[in-house]
Amino acid sequence: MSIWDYANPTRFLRLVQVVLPWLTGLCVIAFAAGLYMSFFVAPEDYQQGDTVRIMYIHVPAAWLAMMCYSIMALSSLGTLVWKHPLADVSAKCAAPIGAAFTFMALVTGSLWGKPMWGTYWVWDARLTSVLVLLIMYLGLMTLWRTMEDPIRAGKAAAILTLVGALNLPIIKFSVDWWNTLHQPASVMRAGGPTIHPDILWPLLVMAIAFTLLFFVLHLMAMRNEILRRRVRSLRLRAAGAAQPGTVANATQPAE
Amino acid sequence: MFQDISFHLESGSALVVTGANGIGKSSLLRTLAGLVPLAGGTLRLDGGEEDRATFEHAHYFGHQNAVKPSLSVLENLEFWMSFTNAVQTPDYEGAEILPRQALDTLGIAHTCDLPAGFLSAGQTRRLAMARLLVTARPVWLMDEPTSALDTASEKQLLGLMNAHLASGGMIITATHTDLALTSTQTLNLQASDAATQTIGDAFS
Amino acid sequence: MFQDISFHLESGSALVVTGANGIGKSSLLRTLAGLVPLAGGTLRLDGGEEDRATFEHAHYFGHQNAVKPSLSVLENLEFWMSFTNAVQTPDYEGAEILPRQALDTLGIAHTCDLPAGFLSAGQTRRLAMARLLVTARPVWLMDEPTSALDTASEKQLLGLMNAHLASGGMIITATHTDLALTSTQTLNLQASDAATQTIGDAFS
Amino acid sequence: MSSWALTLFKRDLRLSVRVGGSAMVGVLFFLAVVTVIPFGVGPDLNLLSRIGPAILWIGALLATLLGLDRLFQADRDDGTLDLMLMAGRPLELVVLIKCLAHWVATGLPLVIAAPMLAIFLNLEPAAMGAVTVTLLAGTPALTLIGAIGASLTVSLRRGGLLLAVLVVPLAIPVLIFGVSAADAAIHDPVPFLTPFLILCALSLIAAVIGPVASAAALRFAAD
Amino acid sequence: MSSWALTLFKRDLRLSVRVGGSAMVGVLFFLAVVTVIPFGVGPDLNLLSRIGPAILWIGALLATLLGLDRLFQADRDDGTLDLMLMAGRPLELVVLIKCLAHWVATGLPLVIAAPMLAIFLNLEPAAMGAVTVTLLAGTPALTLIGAIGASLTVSLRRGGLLLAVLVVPLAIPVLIFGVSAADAAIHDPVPFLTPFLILCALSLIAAVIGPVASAAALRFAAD
Ligand code: HEM
Ligand SMILES: Nc1ncnc2c1ncn2[C@@H]1O[C@H](COP(=O)(O)OP(=O)(O)OP(=O)(O)O)[C@@H](O)[C@H]1O
Ligand SMILES: Nc1ncnc2c1ncn2[C@@H]1O[C@H](COP(=O)(O)OP(=O)(O)OP(=O)(O)O)[C@@H](O)[C@H]1O
Ligand SMILES: [Mg+2]
Ligand SMILES: [Mg+2]
Repeated sequence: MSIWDYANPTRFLRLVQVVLPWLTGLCVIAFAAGLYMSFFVAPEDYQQGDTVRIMYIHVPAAWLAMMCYSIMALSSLGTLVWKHPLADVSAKCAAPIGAAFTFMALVTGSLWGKPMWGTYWVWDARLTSVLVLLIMYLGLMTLWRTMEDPIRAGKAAAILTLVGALNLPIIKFSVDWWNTLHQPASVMRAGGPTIHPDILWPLLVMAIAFTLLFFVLHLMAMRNEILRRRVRSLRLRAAGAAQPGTVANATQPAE
Repeated sequence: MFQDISFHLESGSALVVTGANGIGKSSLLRTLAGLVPLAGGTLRLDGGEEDRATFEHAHYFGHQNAVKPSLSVLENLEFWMSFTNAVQTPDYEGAEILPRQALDTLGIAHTCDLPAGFLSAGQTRRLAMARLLVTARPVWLMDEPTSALDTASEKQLLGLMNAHLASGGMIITATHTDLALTSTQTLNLQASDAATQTIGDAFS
Repeated sequence: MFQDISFHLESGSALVVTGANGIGKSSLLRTLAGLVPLAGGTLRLDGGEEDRATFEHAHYFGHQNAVKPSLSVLENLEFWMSFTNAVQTPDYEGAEILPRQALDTLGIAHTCDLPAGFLSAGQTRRLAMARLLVTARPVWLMDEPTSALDTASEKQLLGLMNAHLASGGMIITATHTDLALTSTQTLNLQASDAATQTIGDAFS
Repeated sequence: MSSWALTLFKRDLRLSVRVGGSAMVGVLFFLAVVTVIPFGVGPDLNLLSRIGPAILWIGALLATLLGLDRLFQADRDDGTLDLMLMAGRPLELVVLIKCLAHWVATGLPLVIAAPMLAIFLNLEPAAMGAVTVTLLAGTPALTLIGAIGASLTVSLRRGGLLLAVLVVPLAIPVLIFGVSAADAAIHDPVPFLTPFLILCALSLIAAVIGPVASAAALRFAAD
Repeated sequence: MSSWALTLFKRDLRLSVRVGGSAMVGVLFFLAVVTVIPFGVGPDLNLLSRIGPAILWIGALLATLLGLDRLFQADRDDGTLDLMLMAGRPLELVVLIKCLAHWVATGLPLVIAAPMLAIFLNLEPAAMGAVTVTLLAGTPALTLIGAIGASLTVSLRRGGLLLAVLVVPLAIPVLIFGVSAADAAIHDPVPFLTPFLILCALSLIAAVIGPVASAAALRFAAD
């Protein structure tokens, strides 16, 4: 069975109905395990104390923020190149979730930054890139909101998403340049590639839990969006349908 | 812009303004509606409310529908009902009807709760028309009222216009086609009146 | 949006599309003009240039005039003449005429150097019409071509349309009124064709 | 007046919140401006926190003025403005209510977003509060003054930039007193209340001049 | 291609010169932004000359992006866009030529005005030259990137702010390298040429991506 078989929204909805409960269950289990591990199993940092546990939320959220954009870029290709009818639904539904994860990464990062750097925010290259990513998410969401026709909005947003995807490396590169030019204020050296397994495992489990959370939310949002579009087309049809009836009415003299 | 135009209209009758393209029909109607200042001459409505301008006794039904696509059909109509001041004159006994009733009369009651953007051109035009029914004003100024309407809707519109005349209202309408109105007077604008003076401002 | 529409048009003849408001006449024309993607079905022009899309053989004369008010009448016309690619087919022997000549034919030669914003609605419409005369394309797609025109201009327009047919061109036009064209076929859109399928997309 | 005024207010609010409305866009533009400035000025937190109140005020000024172009133009484009002129309601009041609705839909979100954006500029809590309060007092003045520009440009198709150009000179006093009040709250020596009260007075003056002037301009725009 | 392309270019240039002098409006907005910032930041000349290049660049960025909203919308409103799609000319090229004409009419005046505005900000002659040269190299990129936003919002009645919001993130690299090149010319240690060449490269990239993306968006907008 290929993905094309799910081009039919009805079949897709049936699939969602089957898959969603299992996915939700897995997600809950993963979160239970991940939270337990990160709060009780993982050791405190000898410098940072308990605040290090923010990492188990912060890092997966940051990863997911980036993954969401990749999924949107892929879906946009689906809209423009393969003309898959669900692709723009997928892209539209991923945007708010991506924005939420980005926002979560920003908030947890800032909360972490206060004890670490003494300030909630520095214009560090990585943080700034995340902020720009947030603006891009919000811009896309606004574009979708301001266009009445979902198909047309989907195409416009797909173009913008792809142009954004092409641009993201350039933005990252230029922000790095900008920051090194001004001597980095960065302190974010805590992680590095040599992470102790005691930290790594909870992190990985949390990352899996976040990914599952994304898929659960995404599928639910897609289902809602499909239903919303059906309602819309039913209403559009309702507007047009009674036209013949009206003509019949009109033959009576209007008082 | 105009020279030597004068007419007198009884309540209960309609004035049909005709003339070639660009002769100034729309401009005449907009002047009567108070949207273009009167360069000279007088405009008087006998028996109108004293403290109100002439144009506040009139509904203007122009080329534009004044319909917001993102509001529902009913919301659109209710806004105009509450925002437009109703005006009564002794001769005019037209009744105001409720928004839903007006939509029903015009055959778009089923679209009540839909966003107005879902309507077709003809339906939108009818929604604009409903505005005239929910607030009573004795004078209707209508610029090519039948444009964009198909034959059936046109007939219905004429029915409503005749009903307005029957209840003592007045209609002034510009048109290119023949309208089957009950009691009409015709004002045919000619080139000598307008076109040659199109730019008759202080510099000529 | 449509179901089961099929027609075949010989060069030298016109297709008149009729139907109620909102049935889809304009949409049909825009589809033929390549402005709305074809959801299904085929569109073929025999004897057209191979490497050009069907819609590049057509002129579209819609509700909008594509006239810039701040450019002069001649500048407007000359731009479209140079920008639009002329296309020839074997059956069609319509000649291109010069901008001034076209304006003359349409009776607005005296406005040549005026900004197009000074023209009245009817005159602007004629300027838009002139565009079809200065670049030869065999197919004319016309959406309510006579709207906003007075009787005299309407006759003149029909003359031009008939001349286009006589030289082997095709016309597809949507209209609410009767047009006196020489050889016509009529396509009457019915509610069952369109209105009920207005949004027959993948989500229904 | 109550009934029609309330209907008008609710309608305008609805229009800006519904699909196709513009409530979100202003805040996003504000965010974009505040983000872009450090890219030019550099990431030096001391410098940023020094000019922070100014950045926030300038961002709010631009977001408000540039968001005003549709205030009357949407109504003119679809013929609503003609009918409003004929409706027999005092036009000054209509303008005032439309401004109020517009401010609630787009100005208030700016005020609410200001403290969050202040974090990026490393403002102290006191400064944050001061900027927010001054914006709350000052943005209505910006909307009301901007309404004059909006009605002047209503018949020109290119509102946006022209409107800002016309109105910026009028809005400079508001900016000056807004920023000084915010600065005063941060650096003790200068009293906060004096500039703040002047700012409030400016808002009140704008609430009179704005509607009167823009009602006059709208009447002319109709013909 | 030559003939029709030249006609199009001349037509667009004429239109922007005739219609309300859109070139002037852009420059005036630039002037307004540059004069407003000192009112906010305070009259400290050292500070101003330090952030001067940044102010000029941010002003030019905003003036360019906000002036782009009518690039395609005017043509769409009166049906010209439909006919352009049917004319049988490569749309990418049409977009590129329109952008070029728009830049000549509105971007070039900004570049020419920059040295004059630099005087207000107390910039040295060297800095003045550097800012002007970087603007000359960078504003075409802003116009071309902005064209994407303009074509995405072509069917919306309220282009202005939304366009800016959509495009600002994409324009950040241009801003960064523009300002760094200008700064580099002022403070010796950093080389000027590296960021300047990157800036030119960005303009070239934008000359490809911009027209392709916005032609695609315009095709979709037609239906
Ligand atoms: C608002 C502030 C912050 C933002 C937006 C942010 C953003 C990010 C992002 C995007 C990543 C993923 C990077 C990657 O995988 O390549 C990340 C990872 C990480 N962040 Fe933050 N961060 C913030 C604050 C902080 C703070 C205060 C700390 C603690 C000192 C911190 C520690 C880490 C660590 C340890 C990682 C994982 C290590 C790695 O993948 O390189 N972050 N952050
Ligand atoms: N805003 C304006 N500024 C200058 N002249 C105008 C303006 N509006 C209309 N005109 C001119 O006034 C004249 C009358 O125009 P008007 O629209 O009233 O004609 P009309 O009789 O309604 O024509 P139509 O049958 O085409 O609707 C025209 O010659 C037109 O050029
Ligand atoms: N952009 C659009 N999005 C969704 N529906 C549309 C759009 N444009 C038109 N429609 C719908 O398509 C249908 C056909 O519209 P169309 O304009 O083709 O009708 P028409 O036959 O030309 O009517 P008229 O006689 O009023 O010109 C209408 O029901 C309309 O609501
Ligand atoms: Mg008229
Ligand atoms: Mg039609």
